[in-house]
Amino acid sequence: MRRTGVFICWCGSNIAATVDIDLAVAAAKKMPGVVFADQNKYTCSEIGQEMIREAIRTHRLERVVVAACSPRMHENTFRKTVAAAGLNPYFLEIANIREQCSWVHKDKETATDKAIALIRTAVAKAARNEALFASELPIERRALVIGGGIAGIQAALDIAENGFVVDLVEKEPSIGGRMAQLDKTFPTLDCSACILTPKMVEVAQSEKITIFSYAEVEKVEGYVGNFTVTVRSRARSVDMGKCTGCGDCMLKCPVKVDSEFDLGLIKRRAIYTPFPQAVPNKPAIDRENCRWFTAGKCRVCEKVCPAGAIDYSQEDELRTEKYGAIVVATGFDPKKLDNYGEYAYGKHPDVLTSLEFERLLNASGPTGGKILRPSNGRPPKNVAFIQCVGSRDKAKGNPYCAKVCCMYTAKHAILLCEKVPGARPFVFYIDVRTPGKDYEEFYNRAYEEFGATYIKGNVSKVFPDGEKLLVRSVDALSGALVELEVDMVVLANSVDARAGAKELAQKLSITTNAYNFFNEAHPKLRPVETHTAGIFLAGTCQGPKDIPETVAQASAAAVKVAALLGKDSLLSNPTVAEVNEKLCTGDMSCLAVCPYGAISEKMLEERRGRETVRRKVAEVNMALCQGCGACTVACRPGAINLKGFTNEQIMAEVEAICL
Amino acid sequence: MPVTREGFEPLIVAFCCNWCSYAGADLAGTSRQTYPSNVRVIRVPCSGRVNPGFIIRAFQRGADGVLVAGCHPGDCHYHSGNYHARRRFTILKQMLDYLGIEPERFQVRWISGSEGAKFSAVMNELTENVRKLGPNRKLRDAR
Amino acid sequence: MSTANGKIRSSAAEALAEGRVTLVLGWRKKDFWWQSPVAFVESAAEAEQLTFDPFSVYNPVKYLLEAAGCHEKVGVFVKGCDSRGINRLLQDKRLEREQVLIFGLPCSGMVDPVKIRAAFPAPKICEVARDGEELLVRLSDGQERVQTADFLLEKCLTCRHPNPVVYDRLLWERVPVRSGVDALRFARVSSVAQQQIQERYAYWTRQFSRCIRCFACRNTCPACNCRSCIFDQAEPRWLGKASDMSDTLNYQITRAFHVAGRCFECGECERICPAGIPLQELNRRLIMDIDKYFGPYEAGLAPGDLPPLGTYRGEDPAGFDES
Amino acid sequence: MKVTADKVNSSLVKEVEEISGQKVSACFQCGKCTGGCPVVSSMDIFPHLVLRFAQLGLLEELLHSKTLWICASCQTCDSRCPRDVDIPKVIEALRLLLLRRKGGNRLHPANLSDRVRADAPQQGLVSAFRKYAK
Repeated sequence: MRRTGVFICWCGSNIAATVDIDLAVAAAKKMPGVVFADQNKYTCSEIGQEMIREAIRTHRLERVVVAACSPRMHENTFRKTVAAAGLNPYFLEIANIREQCSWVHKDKETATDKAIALIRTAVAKAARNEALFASELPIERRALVIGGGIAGIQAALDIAENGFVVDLVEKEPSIGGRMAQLDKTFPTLDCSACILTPKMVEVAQSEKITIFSYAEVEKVEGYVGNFTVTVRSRARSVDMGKCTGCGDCMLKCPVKVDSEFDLGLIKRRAIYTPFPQAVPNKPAIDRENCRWFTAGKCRVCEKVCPAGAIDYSQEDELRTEKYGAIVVATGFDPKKLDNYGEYAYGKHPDVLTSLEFERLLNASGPTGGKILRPSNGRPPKNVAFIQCVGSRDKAKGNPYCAKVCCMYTAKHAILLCEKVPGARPFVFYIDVRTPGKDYEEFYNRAYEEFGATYIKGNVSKVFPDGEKLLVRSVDALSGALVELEVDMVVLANSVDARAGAKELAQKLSITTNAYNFFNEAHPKLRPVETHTAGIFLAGTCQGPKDIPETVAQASAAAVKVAALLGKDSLLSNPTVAEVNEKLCTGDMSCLAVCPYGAISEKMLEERRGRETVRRKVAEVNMALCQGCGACTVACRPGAINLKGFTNEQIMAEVEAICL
Repeated sequence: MPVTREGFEPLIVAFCCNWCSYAGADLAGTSRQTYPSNVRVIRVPCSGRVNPGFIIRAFQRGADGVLVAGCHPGDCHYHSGNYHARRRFTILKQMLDYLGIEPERFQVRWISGSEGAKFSAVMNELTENVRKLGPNRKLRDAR
Repeated sequence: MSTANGKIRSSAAEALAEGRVTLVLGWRKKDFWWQSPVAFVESAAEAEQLTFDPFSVYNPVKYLLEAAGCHEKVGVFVKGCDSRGINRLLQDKRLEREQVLIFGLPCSGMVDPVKIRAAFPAPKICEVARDGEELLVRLSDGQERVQTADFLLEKCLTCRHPNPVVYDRLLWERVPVRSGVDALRFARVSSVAQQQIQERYAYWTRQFSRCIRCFACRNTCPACNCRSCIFDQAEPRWLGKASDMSDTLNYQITRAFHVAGRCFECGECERICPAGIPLQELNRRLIMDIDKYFGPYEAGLAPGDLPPLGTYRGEDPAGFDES
Repeated sequence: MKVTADKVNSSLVKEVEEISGQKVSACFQCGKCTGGCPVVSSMDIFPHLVLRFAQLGLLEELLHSKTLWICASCQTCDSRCPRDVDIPKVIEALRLLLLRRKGGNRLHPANLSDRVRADAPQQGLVSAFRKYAK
């Protein structure tokens, strides 16, 4: 039996009014192993803590039970107290006789009985407590940012600003992301490129940041402070060292394909940069379309390149690096409209998505910034903007609100009026949502100043009618049916998670919600962390949001990264799983239920008689294990145990609590 | 059973996960949502940590009702512990029922850290139901 | 001599003679007509002892745990049910596929000696042999022919996989699955489940009251393949030593739970139980619940799968009040 | 027309939901149903307003509306509704409410002779109740 001391707290009258403390102390003195029991008005006070330290010394206590408020309140306080007196902090147990006893029961007799039972339970557990030690883990002072949109750019810049080295991985040949595709930004109508490109250049010029464009994360291993990540850089077929970015190759390349950046509204070449301000401003050859790679002839780019930078023999490059922290900033995809035949998208050239319309507005876009109907190249007069296409639609789209459409549509309406004199925007909405600084005012301007007509009514169908488009709806407010002839329809299609988000989540062992947006660790209090320590989120990969929110989250993630990388070492949580190799069968049932990939197979060599035999057993990576204990139940022989909540401890608690 | 149930006070053992249900129990305390003192809580990190063996042992040693309380599905602090618990205890509960042991004595509930009122309501309900069932004699050992 | 015996003997002898295996697990006839226990054959000569008759019900798979440790490669004859035991061991990583040479024996069912004895109470039974669709019962005073189907074990009447699901060689033609198997499979479980709760309790405690905790059910079960069983551990003591109903229930509940989603219905637990406790009924109840709540699943078919209690789906229903 | 707490809490709304199996409260009046309805021009209460009226318990107005009898149950609205509300089912439920209400059950099971009750086919009985209930 361990020499146990019990300290029962009055908590003023909080406990003492409902629990007979004298009786409890007397009962505690009779519990197995208890050599000292006493009471205190406020055990958490300095006097109370000193009483504990003093008793540990004079009574040579080996275990300490404090019967007081919830362990969620003061467990750490009292762990420090016992540690100060030379005991292992995990020799402390708390009996929660306030929140779970005196505060919820009225009858003093039964409450006292229960308090005694809880103390008895804590004493029984404490007797089986073992010394636990947090181990120190080194930290790799380098961060990885996945995704080179505004979120990734901001996060990378802020981490670098804090003095840490950052690798920025971008799937496309250039960083910039969705924001680079936008024309102006609400509610200030700043030009998107004007505020984004300086940041892109800053990233390129930063000594701390390395851009890996045209690259993707292949494999992630390890844990907080010690991730090992393999990045695949796709063969660009252009020697980045030699290329000067003159662009001659792009002018001469004979192959034209739909530009992804301009959503197919114009063509790009097979050797290309996505857009003129690309960073790095060096092209890549799209091998799927390049004539040399598809037909085995051409090599025009090689001939015209003055720097001799074209290299058709390049291969994908795999690079493995260690990182202390990872920021995921992979952005979103605009919703595909396959389910929405009623809007005639794809059936009539003048039905556009918002992002396509955005490209029409943009000075470097396909029309040089003029709003022209794709069908006839003439400016439209009446334009219908349809909101919530695939959003707030649990039947065949996303049940959630895409958050940005109300505001960018107000912007589109304003820009339409500015660019096309006499044009008239009609906005079909379900609700207009404009929470945000200066947002409501901006929306107000769209109809007050610019004369946009807002109609509360989801468009039921768009009928192509010769040159025109007929839009059928109802104005739900007046009850009037709406039949509108327009020249252009703009669909505010919903925000989807990136295709491939699920796969990336699996690589990173982070979770996603039902719509493949990455889950934050807590929706309110840990909005940029994930459940996997050391991995943080920024931007729309976590859920729809606008640019200011994205940037704020990116900076927040960067601070979290900097705080992590700034530490000398990490202290691991000592209440982790532990394998008793003697009992372990090696069937790895534990591995199957471990959410952290903390369990692996290990080959054990042991002597059996004169022979050495090898057998498989489970092994726990203490840095990865978070201490949930799911493995302990999956393990039929009870070979894997959870320190701090061992089978022995919980069984002892059960036995004691039922007495 | 012909036992007089007058004055029978059941013992309820509740395994509460540290992150949701134990916090819910604490919240019941801070907001003074009373429930019978028959309920005694054992803190575990996660509902996925609760071994069916603990539950049987509680019944053996005289618990008249056992509750496992965890985070709501989707809210597990450890991603998936409560999902595993849900499978395990679905099986266990059906088995107890099949063996003729009143399934009402064994309950699994999802109680979040913000559901202090729910915690106390569940405890009231459980105590009342078990009180009606009378003492657990079927799994209890001889001691 | 039946061609079946000829085939298994020559297959075993050949594999042993060629040195492809150093041990073969099969069955041989023991002292009584109703006994064909597992045989361990280490030479081609010994292979002549092997027999496959209506009483080769014993599942040899559990012996592979030991055998595979001492021999580089072991030959094993398996019926449909036994073969699922191989997958059980593979899934549990207790065996590597290369360690065994599997001879698959499509099986049209094993005979229940109890039923034979009931049909022939008076005269001494000397031998029961299969003859086509019929059984030839040699008695001390003559012989009789009966329909095999009337004398099959309950587990064989409800068998969904009479043909081995994993093997290196199949020794003869596949046999058809018996018709009406699905309806019968859970018949016993359902009839108990329909009783009132007190009747169920009375039924099961009556059954379990005979349990002497000999652990034979555990020892024979290929799914109970832990190196060290929690029932044998002292700290914490998961199972008390007292022979009372409380600890018997504790044992039986825990045993059933440990094979939940892993039991492949070979029925060895029930066959071997000296007290005749219908353990397979409890196992089947768990299979029924797993099918109902987590989707149809049969253990021992795909060793690469995670068993139902090793995985989950977010949208799983709960078998309790989730409110 | 007036919205009152009594009307909003009316058990009839629950009845409509029960009969139709649809959640009336799910509708947020986007009007997509009305916009696409091929017979809307003959309706006095538009489809999206049928749902709104039901949400507010304005059932008397609905039960007296032409809309119930104009709706052709073509399901155009249902196929586009982002809230997954089967509006024709709701309208059918309103019709049923009206049908069931008219005159009460003239034929009550209790009034049937034992012989009829024992021998008459189930389906025949049910359709008889319906017929006479109108």
